[in-house]
Amino acid sequence: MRSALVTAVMAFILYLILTVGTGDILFWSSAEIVAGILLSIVAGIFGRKLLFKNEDYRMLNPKRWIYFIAYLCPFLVAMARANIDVAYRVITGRINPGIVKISPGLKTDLGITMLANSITLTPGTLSVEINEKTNDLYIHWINVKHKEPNIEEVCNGFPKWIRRIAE
Amino acid sequence: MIGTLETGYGVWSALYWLLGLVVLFIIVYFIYSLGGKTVKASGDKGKPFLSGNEMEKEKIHVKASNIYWGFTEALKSYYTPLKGGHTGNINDYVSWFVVVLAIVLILAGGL
Amino acid sequence: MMSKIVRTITNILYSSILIFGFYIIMHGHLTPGGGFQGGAVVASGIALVLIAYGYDTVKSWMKKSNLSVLESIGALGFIGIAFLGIGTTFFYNFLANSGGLFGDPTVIGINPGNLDTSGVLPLMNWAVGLKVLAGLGSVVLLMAYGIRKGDEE
Amino acid sequence: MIDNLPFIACAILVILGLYTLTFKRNLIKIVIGLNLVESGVNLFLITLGYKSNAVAPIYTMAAKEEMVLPTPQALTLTSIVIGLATTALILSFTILIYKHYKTIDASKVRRLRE
Amino acid sequence: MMIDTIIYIFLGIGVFFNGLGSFGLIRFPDVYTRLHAATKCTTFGSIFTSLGVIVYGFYHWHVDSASYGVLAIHAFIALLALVITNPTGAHAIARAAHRSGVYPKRAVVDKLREGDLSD
Amino acid sequence: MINEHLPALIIGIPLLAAFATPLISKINDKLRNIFVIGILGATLCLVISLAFNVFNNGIFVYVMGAKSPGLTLPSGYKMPVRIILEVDGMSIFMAIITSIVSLLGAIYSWAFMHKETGKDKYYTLLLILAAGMFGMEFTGDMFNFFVFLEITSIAACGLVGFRINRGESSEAAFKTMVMYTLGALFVLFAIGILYGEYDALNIATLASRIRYTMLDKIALGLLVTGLAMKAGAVPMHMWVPDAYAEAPAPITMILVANSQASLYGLFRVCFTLYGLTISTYTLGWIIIILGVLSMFIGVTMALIQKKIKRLMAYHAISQTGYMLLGVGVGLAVLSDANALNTYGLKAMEGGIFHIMNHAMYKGLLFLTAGAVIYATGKRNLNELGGLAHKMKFTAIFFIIGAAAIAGLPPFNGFASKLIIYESVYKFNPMLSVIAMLVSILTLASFVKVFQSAFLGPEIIEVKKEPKSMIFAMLCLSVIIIAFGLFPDIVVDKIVAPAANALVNSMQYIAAILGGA
Amino acid sequence: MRKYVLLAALLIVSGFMLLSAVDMHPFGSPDREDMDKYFINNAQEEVSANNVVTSIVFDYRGFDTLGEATVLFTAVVGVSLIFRRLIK
Amino acid sequence: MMETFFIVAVFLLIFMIFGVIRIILGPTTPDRVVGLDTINTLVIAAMIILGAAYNEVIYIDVAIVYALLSFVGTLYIAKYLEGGL
Amino acid sequence: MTNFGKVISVIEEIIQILILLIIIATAIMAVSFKDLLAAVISLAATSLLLSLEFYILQAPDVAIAEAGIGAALTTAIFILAIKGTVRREEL
Repeated sequence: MRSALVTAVMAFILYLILTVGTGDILFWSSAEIVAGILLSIVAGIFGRKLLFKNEDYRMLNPKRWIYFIAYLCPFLVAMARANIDVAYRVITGRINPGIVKISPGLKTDLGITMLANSITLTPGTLSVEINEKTNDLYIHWINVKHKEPNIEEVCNGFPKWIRRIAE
Repeated sequence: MIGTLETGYGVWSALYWLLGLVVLFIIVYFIYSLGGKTVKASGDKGKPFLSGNEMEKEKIHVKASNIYWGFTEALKSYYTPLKGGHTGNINDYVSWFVVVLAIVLILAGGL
Repeated sequence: MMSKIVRTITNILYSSILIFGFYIIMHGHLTPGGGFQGGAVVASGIALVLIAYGYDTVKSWMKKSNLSVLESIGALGFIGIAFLGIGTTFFYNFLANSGGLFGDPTVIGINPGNLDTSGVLPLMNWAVGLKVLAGLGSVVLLMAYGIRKGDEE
Repeated sequence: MIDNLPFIACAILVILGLYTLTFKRNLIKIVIGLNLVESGVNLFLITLGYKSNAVAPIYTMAAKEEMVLPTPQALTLTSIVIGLATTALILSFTILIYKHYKTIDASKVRRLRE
Repeated sequence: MMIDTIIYIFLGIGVFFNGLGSFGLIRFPDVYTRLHAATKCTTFGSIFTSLGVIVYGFYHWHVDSASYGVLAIHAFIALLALVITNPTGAHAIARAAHRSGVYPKRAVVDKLREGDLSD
Repeated sequence: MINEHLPALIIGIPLLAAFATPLISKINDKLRNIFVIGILGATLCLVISLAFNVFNNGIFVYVMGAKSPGLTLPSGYKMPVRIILEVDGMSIFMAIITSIVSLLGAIYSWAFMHKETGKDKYYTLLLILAAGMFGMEFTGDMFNFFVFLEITSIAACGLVGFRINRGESSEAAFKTMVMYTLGALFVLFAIGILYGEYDALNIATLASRIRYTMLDKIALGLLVTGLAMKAGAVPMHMWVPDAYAEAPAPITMILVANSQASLYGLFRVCFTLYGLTISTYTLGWIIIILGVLSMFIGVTMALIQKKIKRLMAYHAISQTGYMLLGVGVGLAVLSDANALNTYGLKAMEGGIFHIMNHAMYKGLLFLTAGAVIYATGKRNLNELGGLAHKMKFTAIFFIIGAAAIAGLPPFNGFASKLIIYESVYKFNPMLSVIAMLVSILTLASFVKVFQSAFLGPEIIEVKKEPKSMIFAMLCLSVIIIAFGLFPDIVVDKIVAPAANALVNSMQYIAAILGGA
Repeated sequence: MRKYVLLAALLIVSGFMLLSAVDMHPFGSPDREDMDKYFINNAQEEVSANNVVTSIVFDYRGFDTLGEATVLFTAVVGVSLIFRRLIK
Repeated sequence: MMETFFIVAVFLLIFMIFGVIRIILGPTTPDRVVGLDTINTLVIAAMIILGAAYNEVIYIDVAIVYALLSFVGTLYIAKYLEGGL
Repeated sequence: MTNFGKVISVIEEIIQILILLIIIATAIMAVSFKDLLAAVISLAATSLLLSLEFYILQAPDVAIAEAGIGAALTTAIFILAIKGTVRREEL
C-alpha cells in the first residue's frame, strides 16, 4: 500500500515534468492534473512490486538527493577524464586489459547499481559481472596497473559518495 | 413455369427430368418383378469365391489405391512431373507465386 | 533472472515506462502517439520485466488469464463506443463539440491544444491502448511459456 | 532519378524479401523475409505521402503551415500492427513445428505433399 | 551570439566523441574494449549533443516562446533515459559475452575465469 | 431505424460477440455454444432482411461515422472521405453463402469439437472469420478490404493449426500463413500504388479516376495474382490441400467460403475497378487460363489421392476453376455488348451460381468427411471400408454431395454446370469440352471414395454420428436438392442480380458519386 | 534449371517494381491531394483533435482501426490456442 | 543554427556506418550487439538533434520512446547469449 | 534566404541517401547471415533505421509505433522463437 503510494507520487512528478507548459495553473491545466493523478495511481498500483520491492524508503530523504546532485560534479569530471583517456587509447591503440575484482562493501541494491553504472561510465573500466551475495564487482579494466588493485585506483572514491547517498 | 431453367440453347427442367426418372424406375421395377423370385443371395452363394478358400474380411475389400490403377499407370508420363511439382516445400509455393506474378505482370503490362 | 544491476535498473525504469506509455495514450489526440503506440510501450515494459526477472517470477505476479480478460474488455470497450454512436451512425463521434466529457471545441490553427477535447477519441485511445498492452504483453508471456513447455515434457 | 530514391529503396526491400522467401530454406529466415517485404511496403506508403518542406500533420506546436499527407501515416500504423500480429502467430507455429519435427529446414518439413 | 558559440562548442565536442567512439568500435581488438569505446564515448558525445539542444531550447524559451522550453525538458528526459540505460546495456552485453565464452584478448589477468563465481 | 444500419450491424454483431466469447466461456460451455449459434442465426436473419432491401431498392450505401447513415459527401467535395460500405447484388449474394455456411459450421461444431480443449478460442476465431468475410464482401474501400483480408487470413490460419498434437497441422498452418501474408502484402502494395496516383481509397472513386497508366497495369497484376492465390488457383494452389485437409471439418467448410470471398474480391477488382476503362479481353483470358488449369490439374491430382480430405480439397480447386472459367468468359467479352448479351452474361450467371452450389455441396462433403474421421479416427482411404453399415445417414448425404459435385441431375451442380457448358461452348468449344471431361473425372474419383469408404464389409469399429452433425448435413442436403429442383428461382432472384451488379459497374460508381 | 527460371521471374518482378518506383510521382510532391487536404483542413473543426493522424485513425477511418484491433485480438487468441494445454 | 544541427546529424549518420561495419565484421555475436547498441545511441542522439533542427517539440517523444525501449531488445539478445531465458 | 534553404535541402537529401543506404545494407545482411541471431540483430538495426527514416519523412506517429514494435517487441519475439528452435540456419 505504502509502496504503491510512493510509486504513484514519483510517477505523478514524472508526468508533470512531461506535460509542462500545457496550461495556467502554474504550468499545467486542470484536466492535465486530474488525468495525471488518475494515471499515476494506476501506475503506482501496477508498479508497486518493483520500485520499492523491499519496502526500502531511504531514498525519499531529500538529504540524499542533495548528496546525489553534489556527487554529479566529481562524477562528470571523472567521466571527462575517462573519455580523454579512452580517446588517447583509441588513437594510439595502447591497451593493457584484464578483468579484476573489487569489493566495495556496499550493501543495498541501489548502491551497487549506482556504483556499477558509474564505473562503467568512467576511467577505462567496465563492470562485467557481479556476485549476487557478496556484492563483489568484476571489472574489465583497459589499463591494468596491479592485479589486485585497491578500490581507490579503480573507482575514484565513488564508493564513499554512494555510501552517503544510498546507505 | 417453375423449375425451368433457360440455358441459352434450350431449357432444362429438373421436375420433368424427375418425372421421367420415376417413369423409368417404374418400368424397370416392372421388368424386375417379372423375373423369378426363387433365387436368394444367402448361404455360400453370397460369398466371394477364390479357389475355394475362405477369405478374410480385409482382403475382400478393394483398397482405395488399387482403384483406377490402370488409369494412373497409363498416364504415368503425365503424373510423374505433376507429382514432382507438388513438393510440399514452402520455397516452391512462393516460387510458383513469383512465376505467376511475373507472367501476369508481363501480360497485364503489355495490355 | 538477469544480474542485480539489470534488475535494479528495471525497477526504476518500469514505472517510468508505465507512466510514459500512459502519457502517450492520454495525449494521443494532441501529440504523436495514441492507443497503439502507448500500448506497445507498456507491453515493452512487461517484456522488460519478463526478461529481467524470468518467467516464473512474472507469472506469480500477473496471470495470463487476467491479461486476456483485460484484452477482451479493451476490445469490447472499443466496439462498444463504436456501437454507442449508432444513434446516428456506427463510429459516429457523438461526444465531439458537445460540451460534455472531452467535449470542448478546440481552437482552430496552431495551438498547444487542450486535453479536454475531441470527443470519443481519448476513450477509444484508452480502449485500444488497454487492448494492445494486454494483447502484446500476453503474446510475449505466451511465447515465453510456449518455449518452456518443451523442457517440462 | 535521385528524387525517387526512396521509392527505389522500397522496391529493393521488397525484392530482397522475395529473394529470401524463394531461396532460403530456414523457416525463421522465411519469416525475416516476410518482415522485410512488410517494411518495404510500409516505407512505400509513408514515402507516398511525403511533401518537401512540410511538417507532420499535427497542429500542436507545429512550426510551419504546410503539412505532409496524413492518410498514408494512418494506413501504415494499421499495417505495422498487422505485421506484428502475423509475425507473432507465424513464429509460434515455427516453435510448434520444431517440437514435432525437430528441424526447421523447409526441405525437411514436408510431410504434406502430392 | 555568446550562446551560439556555447552551442557550437557543445555540438563540436559531442560530434568529436561520437566519432571517436565509432572509430574505436572498428579499431579495438575484442568485445570488452569495443564496449569501452561504444558506451563511454558515444554516451559522452550524446550527452554533449543533447546538451547543445537543451541550451538552445532554454535560451529560446527565454527569448522566443514557451514551446522551446518543452523541447529542452523533453530532450533532458531523453538524455536521462539514455544515461540510465546505456551503461546497463553495456554491462548486460559484457556479462553475456563472458558467459557465452568470449574472453578478453591480450588479457593480463582474468579474475572472473579464475574466480569461483557460483550463480 | 434498424434497417438503416444493417450492413454495419452484420459486421459489428459477430465482432462484438467474438470479443465477448472469451468472457462468456468462463461462465459455462453450453451457454457459449448457444450464444455463438444464436449470434450467427441472428446474423443470418439480418442478412436476409438486407437481401430483401437490396433486391428491392438497389445498391445500399452506408457511411461510417458520418452525420447520417445515408450517403453524404462533404460539401464541395465530389468524393467520399470516410469509409463506405456498399452492398450490391454480388455482395449480398456472397453474404448469404457466408452466413449459411458459418451458422451450419457452428452447429456442426457442437458435437464435433466436444472433446477438444480450447473451444472458447475456437469459437472466437470462428466468429471473427465470419465477420471478416462479411467485411470483405460489404466494404467499398480498398484499404478496408485489405484489413479484412488479413483478419480472415489470421483467423483461418489459427483454426487450421487447431490440432496442435499433429505436426502436419502446424506445418499446414505455417505454409498457409506465409502464402496468405505474402498475397495480402502485394495487395497492399497495389493499394499503395493506386493511392499514390489518385489520392483516393474508395473503390468507386478510384474506378472513375483510373486512366490506365503503366502503374495501373502493375497494380492490376499485383491485385489479380494476390487474390487469385488466395482463391486457390493453379499453380498457386499448393497450400489448399494442406490447409483444407488439416483443419477441423466445419472449419474446412468455412475456409471454402473464405476462398470464395477472395474470389469475390478478384471479380470486384476486375469488373468494377478496372472494368470501365479498359478492354478486358486479355484479363479475361488470364482468368480463363487460370480456371482451366485449376479444373484440370485439380481433378487429376484428386484422382490419385489417398487421404479423404486431401482428395476433396483438390476437388475444391477443380470446382474453383469452373467459377473462374464462367466469370472469365463474361470478363473477356465485357466490352462487346452483343456477345455479352448472347452468352457472356449467361456464363457469368453460371459461374456465380456455381459459387453458391460449390459452397453447399463441398461443405456437405467436408462435413461427411469430418463425420467419417470423427467416427473412425482414420484419414486414409486405404484403412476405411464398410462404413455404410453403421453410418447410414452419412452415406446418404455423401451420395447426395457426390452426385451434386459430379453434376448429376437433378442436383444443383448439374444446373450451374449446364449453364457453364452451354454458354462457354459459344465462346470457345474447346473449353466446354474440357469442362465436361473434368466433370466425368470428378464423378470417377467420387465413385472411388464411395466404394472404398462406405461399401464393402465392416472392417473397422465405428461410432454413431451425433445429432447436431446430422442436422447440419441435413440442412445442406435440403438446400442442395431444393436448388437442384428449382434452379430458375435461384437464378432469377439471386444470381442474375449478382451478375448484373458485376457487369454494370457504372451503377456501382453512380451510387457513390451521383450520376457521374 | 529451377534456379534460373526463378531468377528470371524474380528479375522480371523486380524490373516491374523498379519501374513502378521510377514511374511514381516525384518524391516530395504528390500529384493530387484533395482527400488529404480535406482531412488537414477540417479535422480540427469536425473532430476537434489537434493530431490529424489520430483523427483519421479513430474517426474518419475508425472502421479500419476496428479491423486492426481485431487482427491483433485474433493473433493473440491464435497464439494462446497454439500454446494451450491439450488435457483439461 | 538549423543547418548546424543538420550537419551534426549527417556526421552522426556517417558514424552509424562504423556500427554497421562492426555488425558485418563482428567475429562473435557480442561484437554485433555492441554495434547495434552504438547505432541505437547514435540514432537517439540524431533524433534529438533533428527534433531541434525541425523546431518540432513533439518529435522528441520519439527519442524518449527509443531510449527506453532499445534497451529491451539489447537485453533480450544478451539474455539469449547468456543461455538463460 | 533562398540560398540558406537550398543548403538545408541538400543536407536533407544527403541524410536521406545515407539512411536508405544503411537500411539496404542491413537488410542484405539480415538475409545473408547464416547465424540467425546475427540476422535478427541486423533486422533490428533495419527497423531502427526505418524508424529514423519515418522520423525524417515527418511521420512521428509511425516512428513511435515502429520504435516500440519494431525495435523492442519484434526482436523479443524473434529471440524467443530462436530460443524455442535452433540458432544455426543449416540445422
